[in-house]
Amino acid sequence: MFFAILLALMVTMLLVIIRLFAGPTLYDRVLATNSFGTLTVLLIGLLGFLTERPEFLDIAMLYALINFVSTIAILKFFRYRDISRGLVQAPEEEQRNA
Amino acid sequence: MMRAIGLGVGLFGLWLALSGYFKPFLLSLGVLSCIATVLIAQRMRLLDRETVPLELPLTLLLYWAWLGREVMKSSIAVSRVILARKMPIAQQLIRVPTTQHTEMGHTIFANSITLTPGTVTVETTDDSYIIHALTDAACDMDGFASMDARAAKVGGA
Amino acid sequence: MISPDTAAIVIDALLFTFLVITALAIVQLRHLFAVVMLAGVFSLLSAGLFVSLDAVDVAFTEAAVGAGISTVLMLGTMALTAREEKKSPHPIFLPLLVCLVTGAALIYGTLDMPPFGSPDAPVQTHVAPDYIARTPVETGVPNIVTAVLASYRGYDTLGETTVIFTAVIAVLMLLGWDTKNRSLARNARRREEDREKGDEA
Amino acid sequence: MHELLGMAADIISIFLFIIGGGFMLIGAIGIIRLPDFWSRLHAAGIIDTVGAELILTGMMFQAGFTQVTVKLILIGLFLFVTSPTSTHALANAAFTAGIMPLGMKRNESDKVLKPAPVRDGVKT
Repeated sequence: MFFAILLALMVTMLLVIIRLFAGPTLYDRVLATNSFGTLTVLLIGLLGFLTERPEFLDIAMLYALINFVSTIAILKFFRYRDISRGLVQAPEEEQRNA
Repeated sequence: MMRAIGLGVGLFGLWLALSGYFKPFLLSLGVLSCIATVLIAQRMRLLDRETVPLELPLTLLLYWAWLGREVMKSSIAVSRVILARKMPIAQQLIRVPTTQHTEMGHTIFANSITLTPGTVTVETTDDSYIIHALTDAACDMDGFASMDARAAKVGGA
Repeated sequence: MISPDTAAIVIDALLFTFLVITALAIVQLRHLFAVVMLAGVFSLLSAGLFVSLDAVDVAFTEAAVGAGISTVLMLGTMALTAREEKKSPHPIFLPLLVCLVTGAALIYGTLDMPPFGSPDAPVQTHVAPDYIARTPVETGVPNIVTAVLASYRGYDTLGETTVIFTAVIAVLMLLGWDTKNRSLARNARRREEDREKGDEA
Repeated sequence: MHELLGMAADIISIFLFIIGGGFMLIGAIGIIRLPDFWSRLHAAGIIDTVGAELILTGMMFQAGFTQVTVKLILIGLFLFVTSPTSTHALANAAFTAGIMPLGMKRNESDKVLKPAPVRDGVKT
């Protein structure tokens, strides 16, 4: 049962990697990476069940957290061209960027 | 103060649920780390309504159950579109009015729209959202209005 | 019904195939942003492999470093440089040869190693059983890796952390701690003002 | 009695796995098949919400009333909250960069229609 669903997961992962490779726009790639992160969370969980040691879910949880943070970091970077800046911009900065 | 205690209790509950340790030595380490986290949060002035939402009503769970059903319905619709031989998509950016007053209400409504496949919130203003819809069937204005009303009930109008 | 062991082997083989595909794609692409994204995927896949090899602590580190920090660092670097990789003017034969020879040597080296998971391997017979037996009694820490790092060789870890901390401080001072500090202070002030506004409303 | 419960849990989780895996595959097919970024956003939404949540629920039925279920619930809750947030961030960033849907039928935003850019879409 776990094997079958893992195989389905693998096919999904392959298709997502193809989209990541093909692009064409940057946002397609971010989208594919984000989906791939979700799939990895499921993969780690299911691997734990397959090997009958489901205690490893902590890593799946960590991945769910890190995936979100890195997606937001990437998007923030491409929106503001800078990672260290605060999300709320001062009015003068906004004007300068416009 | 209420919020500090609330955050501490919540964190310790999370610690217990994730670790499952009940030895006194480890428990005391857990308590210490929770207290340290609360103190740091206090110093960063993070203890406000947004980060420690103690007022979150229980109706949120009912709302999620309703939302789950909506998500299922619309994902079946989107799956049909994907699997059709000639994909009948009609992409559009539409403006959907909102009656939310609180930030929580805005968050719940806008995220609910994004969560249902077929519609994605693109931009938000105080009184309306710009939404990208995949098909004509996804721009169901009555559906948006009823979701708005439900979200307002949960988020506090 | 397929036995769990066979299933695990099939899954491992598939993961390795994906890893190779991703690596080839990284080599192939000139578009650096896509390379960063694919490197993130590479790290996710290797974490899956680590989990299936029971190396949970390594998978944890891979998650934090490979998928989290290094993506952000590589993006930060890309902000300072170009987006496209230049075509190298050199022919590829020499590097290819070096890679192949090194790879062959490494594979030749693994032939002498004990088989994977063998109970007779030196790792399993030397000090490891001793630590496994003594850790729960002596330290009371459930995770043996943590016990070794923070208790048995605690001074060593403290020294390492000090070195890294000093290095970070030095780099921050070299790269303009001052401007960063000021912008942090400005953000904090802005947050404060927003809060006061919010309180009045 | 106990065995019967176990069998019921198995059947429920197989059912959930089949539906969740099906949605996941459909989403992946959509990610490959759909014509542009904006439409692929919805296909990825199917993977992230329905597919992932159903499979997580299926795993919960396998784990029973243990600590594992608590962790699974936390993962599910976290995905439920973050996936729309990152989808919105993505859509918003693309919208700000000026990427417009292909063959748009109706546009009620203030932006003027522009042809979708060929590469990257980021104005450098």
